[in-house]
Amino acid sequence: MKTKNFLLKEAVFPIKNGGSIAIGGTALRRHPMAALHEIIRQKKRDLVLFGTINAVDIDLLIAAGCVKEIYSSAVQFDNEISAYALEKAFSEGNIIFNQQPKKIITEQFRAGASSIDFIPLRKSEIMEGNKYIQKLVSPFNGEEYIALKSFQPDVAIIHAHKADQYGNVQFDANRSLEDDIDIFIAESAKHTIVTVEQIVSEAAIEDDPANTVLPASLVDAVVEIPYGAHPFSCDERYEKDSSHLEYYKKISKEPAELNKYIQDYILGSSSWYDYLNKIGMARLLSLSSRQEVSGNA
Amino acid sequence: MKTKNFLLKEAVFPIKNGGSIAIGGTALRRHPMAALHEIIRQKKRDLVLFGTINAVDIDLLIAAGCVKEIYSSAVQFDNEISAYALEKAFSEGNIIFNQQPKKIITEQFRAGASSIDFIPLRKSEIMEGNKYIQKLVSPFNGEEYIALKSFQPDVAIIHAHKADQYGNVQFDANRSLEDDIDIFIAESAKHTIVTVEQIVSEAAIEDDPANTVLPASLVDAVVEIPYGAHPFSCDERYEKDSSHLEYYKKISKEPAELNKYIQDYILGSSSWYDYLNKIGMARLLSLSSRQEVSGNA
Amino acid sequence: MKQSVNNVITADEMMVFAASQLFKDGDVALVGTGLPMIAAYAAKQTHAPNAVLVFESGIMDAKASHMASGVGDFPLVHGAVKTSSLFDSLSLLQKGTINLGFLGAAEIDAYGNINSTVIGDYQTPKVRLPGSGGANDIASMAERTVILVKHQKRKFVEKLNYLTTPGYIDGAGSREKYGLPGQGPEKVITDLGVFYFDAATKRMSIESLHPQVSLEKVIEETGFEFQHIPEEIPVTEMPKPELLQTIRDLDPDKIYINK
Amino acid sequence: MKQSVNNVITADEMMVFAASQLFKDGDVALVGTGLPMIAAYAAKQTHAPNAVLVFESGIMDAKASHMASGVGDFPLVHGAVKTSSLFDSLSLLQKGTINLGFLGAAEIDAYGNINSTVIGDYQTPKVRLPGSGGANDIASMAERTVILVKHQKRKFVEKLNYLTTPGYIDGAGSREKYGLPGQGPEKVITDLGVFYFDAATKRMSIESLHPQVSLEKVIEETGFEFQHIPEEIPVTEMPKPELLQTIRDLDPDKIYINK
Repeated sequence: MKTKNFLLKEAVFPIKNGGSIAIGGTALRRHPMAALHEIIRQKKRDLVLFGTINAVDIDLLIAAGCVKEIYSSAVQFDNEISAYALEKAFSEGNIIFNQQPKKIITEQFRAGASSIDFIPLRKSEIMEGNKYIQKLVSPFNGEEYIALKSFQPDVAIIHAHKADQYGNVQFDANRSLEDDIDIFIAESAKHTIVTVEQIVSEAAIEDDPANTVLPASLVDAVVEIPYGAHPFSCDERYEKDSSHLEYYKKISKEPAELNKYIQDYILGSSSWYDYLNKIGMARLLSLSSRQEVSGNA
Repeated sequence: MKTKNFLLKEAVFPIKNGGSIAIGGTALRRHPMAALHEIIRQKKRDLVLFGTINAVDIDLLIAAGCVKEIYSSAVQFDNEISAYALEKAFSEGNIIFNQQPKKIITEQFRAGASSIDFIPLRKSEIMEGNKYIQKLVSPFNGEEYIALKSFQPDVAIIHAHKADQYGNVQFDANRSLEDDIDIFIAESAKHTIVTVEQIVSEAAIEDDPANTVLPASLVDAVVEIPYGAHPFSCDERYEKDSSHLEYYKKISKEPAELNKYIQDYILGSSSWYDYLNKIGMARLLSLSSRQEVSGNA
Repeated sequence: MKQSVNNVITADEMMVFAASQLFKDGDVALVGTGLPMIAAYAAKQTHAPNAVLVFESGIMDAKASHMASGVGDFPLVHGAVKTSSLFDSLSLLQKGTINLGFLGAAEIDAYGNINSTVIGDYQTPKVRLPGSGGANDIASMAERTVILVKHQKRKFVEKLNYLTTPGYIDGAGSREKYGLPGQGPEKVITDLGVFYFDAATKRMSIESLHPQVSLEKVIEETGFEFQHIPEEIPVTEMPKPELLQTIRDLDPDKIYINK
Repeated sequence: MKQSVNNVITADEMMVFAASQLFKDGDVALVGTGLPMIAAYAAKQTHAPNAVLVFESGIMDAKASHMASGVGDFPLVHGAVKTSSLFDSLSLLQKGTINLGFLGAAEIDAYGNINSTVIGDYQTPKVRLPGSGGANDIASMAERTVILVKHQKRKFVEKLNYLTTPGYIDGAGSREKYGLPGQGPEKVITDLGVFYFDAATKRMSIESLHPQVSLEKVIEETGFEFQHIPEEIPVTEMPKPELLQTIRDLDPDKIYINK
């Protein structure tokens, strides 16, 4: 079987300027940050992004000038504060932000994953002006429904726990939380890139086939990237890096400082490992600890 | 929390003559046989049945005179031989059999589980004369799709491995095969009955919440019935009883013998345990064995 | 760092208590992180032990004794009867299984409509808000909803900058016209009082004010006129000391309340 | 009970061998139990190691070395890279991931259309057949399909009692008219020979006959006229002894072949 194990540079390379990308991860969990850094380094432009609940992931791509349009339920620091680069770009008219309720977005990814072009939903929306929603009359009972246009982006990128080199992807056993959405996201795209914490042997996958969430036939590239979701969490492997997230929130208010952040941490890093070195081992390892790390430990 | 643990008699009682019932299980796995025996004992009439791939389960209900109409992809002994009671009733015009491809049926259960009235599917069918399929034009790109009417039966009955008394239902860890269909089936109905091999404590459920497939809020009754799928298999707990299935195939060819079977095994059994006694412990336990059982052991 | 117990109740604690009282035993509630989560646990530990708490991330009926810092956090899993997905939990709204939901608001109008999209013009906003998240789904589909919001004039407005999430829209009959299955907001709970919606007009009215809160203060912080103000305004019921202690014990590190 | 190896190839073994030769390395095939499963494993163990075998029950890429007796049986799980659901495996057809599928037939016509519903009139049939199962989905959606069927006059008919599963329907252009995504049946493999469909008319034609099979016998057992019969009819290629042994080793208990 053909290996699909690529370097991050190679995996991200097929993304085209003006192309559409679905980004895995939800809220503060498992956004594929390493891959997004590489997209910024490769200076992709005019991207159309699809996501569920987004945060620093999309904000960074906006700040780096990669984004033309967004479909997401929110790009936020917390329930009350929008991400600043998004807010700035939006208010300056530099991006189009199509904000849609979460439920609608999850249905749109699911429909895309099933390769159907739309899906009906019980009417739950005031839908004026939303170009991804149309009225639809049931051919059976004549009642009115809403039709949601499916998301079928060019490329999807998700971050998972492990995969073999052929692209059979698994989550750890505690896989049940929001992960289904990541599977829908992965399956919705024409080309699917999966970054993983670990590349494992095919035998390890075969030991536990019930935990495989994506078979190789639906995956185009796998890349091993430890801590690949930092500063977000990766379930029980590591927690989110709250202090780095706070730091980002602080500096991203000032465009000049945000620009310096992108220079220092992304453009100025030759690889993801270079970035991890800047974060530092003590910090990274503390994220996996169940104990509070004291002082400068 | 309210207990939903009932006796089989009580659990099946709400089924009405003329009502519609979705039956869990696929091919030779996990049909809820004990519950179907009880339906026969309670002499329910004019039922409309929904299933995926069916066998002796539906054939017995037909032979006992409970059935008016069926939606299923097949009611068969194997890939080449239809179940005999079905064949006889159909040829005599006593039942309506709406036979539909499996994929369509799974989508119809899924749509029912989502409480939507129809679901579009890429055109894959010659659909003349199928009242559950209509043409539908996409409101987005104007292309033609087919719309499938969802299954939303009055009652669903599935057989699972375990549940607590409140109705939180789990499959064993190896839950991944066709089980998803049973979940869709369970969720499609207004009233859901789950028979299980074991009632377990709520603490046991909480130990492994990722394996819960149905939360209590979607379940109306749970009944503990060991070997409740016999003569079908229940995954790794016990294999199908091939010799009993062969026996049924043989006797069901003759209406008089089939009638005697129903008398002896179902109407003449005061409970499922009575039926199991007739099958015999040696046979039942051999179904859980990985070794061939020799002779009269 | 735990602080010693203080008998003076805070505004956050009043809101949590008032919200907890709206739980009925057996409610299936979709609960977000923050004050609603504390209220839900307090209700479950007291008068509504059979309430089922569903978290948006897919965790069902969690019994965590300490607070998680986010909806996807794993501490919540312990004691849960089911973990599934965001997709599954939101599907329960569509199925009509969820009968109680909680909403926050950046702006709210007299009909309980919510703006969480923009302050200023939609195309050229002054402030871009985080957006609807799942609020629209909850507001549209859950049988009953409760809105928790800080009572400030810039939030309680006559006209929203943008209608993100429907309350009663233009008044009585509007939800029916739009075909929204849920019954609309039942109460609004703020740091100043508890508010309901008049049956005939569906405009916000005063039910009770918290202890020490004056009508003048409430009117000053509200940008629209209430439909109904009782001649003698009731004072919001206070939690018994044990219940106040329960609420404080649920969030000893003040992650959500009194932060 | 294993029998000693016999060098005379049986009709089942010829069918399995011929079917196995249609696998291309890298094919993603939806495989049912029975002869197609043996053919698939034989191909995977020889010239198509990278073929991915998907079972309808949701088992992906199983590497079982002995045969399971049903599609849902657990022996198949060992060595699989993924187990999922009937729903998932059938969804792969809709997604276009499956590029090879196998079909059986109770009746087949010259255009490769299949009846698995009734013999006799639909409303008052003489024999009620088990029905389509997943065949219609495979026939409609899979890029390439292969039909395996015993060659008997009552099965190879001019006019089907009922069209359950579409082949080329009324001939060239019909599949396109009905909008069926798959390309239609590539070959028909029987115990007598291998058959293809003429490019212009889409009617069945003779490609090769198995050793010892006469043209007369084939014509006698076929209820319609072939579009094309080669002047000099090729004899179907025979498996090398090692491959024949591989096929026999896959089903030592003769569950599916030579039963």
